[in-house]
Amino acid sequence: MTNPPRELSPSTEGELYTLNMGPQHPSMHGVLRLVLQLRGEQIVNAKPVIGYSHRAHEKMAENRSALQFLPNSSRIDYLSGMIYNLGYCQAVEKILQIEVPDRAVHIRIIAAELNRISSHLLWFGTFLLDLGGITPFLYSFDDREQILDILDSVTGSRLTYCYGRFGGVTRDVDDEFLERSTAFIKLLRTRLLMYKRLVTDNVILRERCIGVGVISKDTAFRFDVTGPSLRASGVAYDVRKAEPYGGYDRFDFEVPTEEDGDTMSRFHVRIREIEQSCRLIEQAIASMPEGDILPKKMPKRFQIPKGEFYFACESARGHFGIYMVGDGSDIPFKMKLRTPSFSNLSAMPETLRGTMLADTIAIVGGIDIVMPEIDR
Amino acid sequence: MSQSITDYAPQTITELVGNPWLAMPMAAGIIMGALTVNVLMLVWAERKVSAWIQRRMGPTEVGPYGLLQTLADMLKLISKQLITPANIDKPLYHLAPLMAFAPVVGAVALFPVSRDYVLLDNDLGLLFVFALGGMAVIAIFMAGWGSNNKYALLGAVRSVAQNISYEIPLILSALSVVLVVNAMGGSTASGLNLSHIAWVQSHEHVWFILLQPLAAIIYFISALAETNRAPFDIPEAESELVAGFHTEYSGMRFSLFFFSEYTNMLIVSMLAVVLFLGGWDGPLLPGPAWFFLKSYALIFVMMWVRWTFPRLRFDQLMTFCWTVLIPLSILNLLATALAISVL
Amino acid sequence: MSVDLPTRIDELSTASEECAYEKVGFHQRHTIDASVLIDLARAFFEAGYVLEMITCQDLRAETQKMLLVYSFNRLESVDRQLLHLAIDPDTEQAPTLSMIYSGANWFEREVYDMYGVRFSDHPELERILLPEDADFFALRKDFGRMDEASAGGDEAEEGDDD
Amino acid sequence: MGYFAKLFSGSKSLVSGMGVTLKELVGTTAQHKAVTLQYPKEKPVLAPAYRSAIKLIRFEETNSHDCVACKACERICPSFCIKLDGGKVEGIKKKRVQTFEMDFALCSLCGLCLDVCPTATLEYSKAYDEAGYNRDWRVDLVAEFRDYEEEFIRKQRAIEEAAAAEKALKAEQAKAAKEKAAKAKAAKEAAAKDAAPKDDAAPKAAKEDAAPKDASGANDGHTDAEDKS
Amino acid sequence: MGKVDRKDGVVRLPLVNPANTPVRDPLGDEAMVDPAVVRLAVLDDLLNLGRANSLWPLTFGLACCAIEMMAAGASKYDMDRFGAGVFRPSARQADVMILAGTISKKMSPVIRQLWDQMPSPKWAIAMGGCTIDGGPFKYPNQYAIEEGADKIVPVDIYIPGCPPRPEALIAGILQLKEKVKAGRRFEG
Repeated sequence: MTNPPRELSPSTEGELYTLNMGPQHPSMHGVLRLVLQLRGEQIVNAKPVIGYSHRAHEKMAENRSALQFLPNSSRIDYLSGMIYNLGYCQAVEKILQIEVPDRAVHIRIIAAELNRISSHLLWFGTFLLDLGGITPFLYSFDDREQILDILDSVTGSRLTYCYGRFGGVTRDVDDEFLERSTAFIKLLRTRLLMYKRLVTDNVILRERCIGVGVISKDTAFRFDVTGPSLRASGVAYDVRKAEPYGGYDRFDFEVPTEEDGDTMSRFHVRIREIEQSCRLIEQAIASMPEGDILPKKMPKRFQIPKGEFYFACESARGHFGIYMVGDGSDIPFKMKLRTPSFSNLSAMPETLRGTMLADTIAIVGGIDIVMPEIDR
Repeated sequence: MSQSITDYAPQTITELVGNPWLAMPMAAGIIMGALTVNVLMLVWAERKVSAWIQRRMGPTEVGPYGLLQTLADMLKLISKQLITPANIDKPLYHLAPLMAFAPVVGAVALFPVSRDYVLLDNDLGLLFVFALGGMAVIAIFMAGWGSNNKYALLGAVRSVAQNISYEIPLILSALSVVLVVNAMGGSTASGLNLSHIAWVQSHEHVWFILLQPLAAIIYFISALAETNRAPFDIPEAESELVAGFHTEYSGMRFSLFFFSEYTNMLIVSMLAVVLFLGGWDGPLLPGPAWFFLKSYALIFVMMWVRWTFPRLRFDQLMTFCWTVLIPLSILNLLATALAISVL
Repeated sequence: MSVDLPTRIDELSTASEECAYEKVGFHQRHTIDASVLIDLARAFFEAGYVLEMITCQDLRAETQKMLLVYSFNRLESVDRQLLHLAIDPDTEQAPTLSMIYSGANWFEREVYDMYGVRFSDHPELERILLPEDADFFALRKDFGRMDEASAGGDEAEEGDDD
Repeated sequence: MGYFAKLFSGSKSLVSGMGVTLKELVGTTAQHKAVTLQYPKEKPVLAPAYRSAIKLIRFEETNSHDCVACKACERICPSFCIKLDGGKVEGIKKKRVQTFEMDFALCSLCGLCLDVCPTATLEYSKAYDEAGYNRDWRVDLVAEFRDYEEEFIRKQRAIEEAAAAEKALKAEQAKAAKEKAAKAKAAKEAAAKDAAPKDDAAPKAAKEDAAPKDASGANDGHTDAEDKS
Repeated sequence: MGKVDRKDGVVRLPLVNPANTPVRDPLGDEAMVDPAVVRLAVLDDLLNLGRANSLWPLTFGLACCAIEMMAAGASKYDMDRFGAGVFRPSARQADVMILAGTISKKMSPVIRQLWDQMPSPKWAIAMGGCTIDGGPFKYPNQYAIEEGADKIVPVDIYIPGCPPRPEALIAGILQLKEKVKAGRRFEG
């Protein structure tokens, strides 16, 4: 059952009016504000207004040592805090040329991929919530709770992990952690089948998603949309493949892509990515080496050498880049955080034009934004 | 069909009490009391059903099994500050909750809960119920227009379009039943009399859902839309329109909308029971028990549907009505008429 | 465009240097003038590069200039190219790229918001992260330094327990 | 695809969706599979790694913490949530913390203070459901140890004396060993005066033996924690 | 999930300023003479009981803590057990504002406006360090955030943590319940 993408051309009759959505609106994912110009229920112009959760991460980075920035890193995007936290560690390791022990590499991949799954599950839930389906939201939260439990048992936090340290991780994992992860993956696969029956096959959901909010390859290219939103447009770009970091090149995984670039494609890409993350975790567990979790030789102070550095990693939402400029002291001279949602959201005014009001919710929900990540 | 049916007339409250001036307030009292309890229970049930579907417990701490939860909610809503926003259309804004509230209370009186008793026996009962149901949309529109809020207005506009559209298949499917009733029940009583519709089914031992399955399904879907229940809860679409037409209402005024929503659910379910499920008809248990059992079972299905599906988009909702429900119900009506005239 | 990207870069840039990708995370760094920015960006666009980010460094303490940093990358196979563009301190202005790369729109707004660098011909150069009425540029080095903080904590405030 | 086929497949998907939710409903009601943790009645099991506000560890040897007020945690803390003060205490060599104030409302639970603590006397507490009417969440970490301070000083003095005695003994032994080695060396040198220079290996090995000993001896001086634990 | 420690030993932090005791019931302290006042007080108590058991939060998240707030509303923690699970998207129908997350300077006027839109009696819960006094984002001379929600709205309950666990939010709501039952007189 495939629908042709729906063509909605804005009619020219009738008065325009302005509708302000947010910053407090149930489906603005926190504090996004959309100023919409509407004709009837059709959107003529959409202007996202951001900055309502601007917390000055970049200014803080210039005011504290690189090590002290660690807790900030997981709060940039709290839904995939582990990926950001480890990504930041990896960036500093790259700059300081610190070798990470094998065991830590594997632990990091397991933790990051578990976190990616939890992020996608939360997206799944809130997306359905935006479309009015409340029950799938709670089911996905159940599953997510299990990931949080697993990660909690080794990191000690549920959401804003500060698990990574320059060179490794803070705490070694035990066999119970690995067993629980394996068991969870097994459970998740059955749950995904359930989600398929409850949600993916659902005719209402398909009608709401197919052909809605098409981001073409060209648009994605001009706005540098990355992550699942880009892969849904048919570009197999994943930083884990393009610029392998943190040991991802040792494992076998695919980059799922879809061709249509609509909300349904983004939906499918994320569901398929969950499966790939499961595969990665399984491989990392199967080949888990023994050894240290922190390197034997570590610099006493983490001084960022003079010069500029760029490090990219793949967060649950796309290409997360850290651009750091050092001046020889342990406080970075400058740190720019290139966050994926920022670019993804900037493509919204173009994507939303001509859609219905209800589609706005589906599209904005479908690209998966996290406001503090955009506002930093 | 069978022509041996004698005249059937249940006792109304006026006949029971004898004095119409006494009967009126009594009926009002009975209805208000029953409806209040009903709404309290339904809200509790809704929260429990949703909780169970979501593998939660729902309210458990206030009273046994959380039964007093909605009572606490009501107490709170009563004592809440009533905010009157600036720049509203005052008469409309203040009248709207009452307008939503009054018709649903009126409509309840017409339903025959058992073979022998009905509060109000009216030969045009079915029409009256639909007419009162149609007034709900006016209330919603008044609320949306009077609130001076764009979300409320959008909700109201959606609601008008939706309710007017879905009234067509709703009435058409009911009409098929009326045709059958008139064909089966003889000409002595009107096919629009609710007691009579139910009585014919119990008398003939055939529920009309068996004769009119398509009409029953169309009725149920349209009824969901008429009561603004998910997946047709477009007028209050929480994730789109904040709270839709009642965005600007607080405290008691908001609870009146709440009250009318849940009473509306009861009304459409009771109507479905009368039209398709044989009214009070059933073995062993007394009539009223069967009647309410069936009604609440239908309400449970409505809740079950609500907690399963995502919401339709507004234009899809209209497309669905005009391309699926209305053609099917017209076809069904024609087929019914044809069958009756042939037999 | 018939001319391939490397020659185009050679033509336009003032200085280019190869960088060790394994160490610094990008392949080449070019220093350019404001006048060639648009041409170069167009060359990148036509060669299939995306604009990853635009940011700025406040180097006024050392060189009296703001330094804009553009990062281009190719999605098919990684090839990260950094552009450095020092801005004339008198005008603090640079040309916009938003008509080539639509994503530059927000990046430039952010740079304006944080550093006060203006972009000529930008369609909507206004505050993006900070409040509209902010009277400062947050990431400038002379603003909001921790060591300048006035002494005196604001602890021990009473919560409202009425 | 035909109108009716679409209608049919659509309805089928709706029915299967309702099947899923019905199954869950029955699971919750009939099979008691609700996932809810009845929080105030049931308490969650916290993982050993669980992080909450930091606290001072009570060591068995001294029945007290081992904070030497070095302020490394105060310096590293990114959130400025630690304020501590301390100094010399009569009777023992070690410095001792007097006040250790930690503001839970500022803390981001990053754990950097645990990493830098030279005496490893910090750990996470397991408080997980703090809430209150007051905005002041400064926690006095030393509070629970105040009553034991005298006991600590007594015990610590004993430990230090024992350590000093041991050190003295060790030093003596080392001295003796050194003298012995020197004597042996002298003897060897004397013996090897005629023989060719082939005795390089032995002193080198001796030196290597001595080096780690020296390092651990230096450690003894300011961190007792490692020896004790 | 599932494994539950049933012992009741709750660890409390040793506070520097241990004033975190529940407010006393003002009605219980004073001797009431006027029977009319007593009757009114009984009604008041009843209403307070209703309010305490029906704390509908505003659907409103600011940052990280909002996710934990959602988790507290989801199946595992289920705030609905206490009647506090009805998240109302419209401020007009909400009773309690859970300030979950960092309050930026840009957001603070919006929060004040939302607070003013809520009908009395209303309460506010500051969830997480950021809303208590700026949390990890507070540093000398910072420009971005509001250091504490109580600079904007009157806060009733403070829940520390970064982010607090859902249990802590439920504990906060239970404490707020006690406060409401005790009959805080509302202003406005």
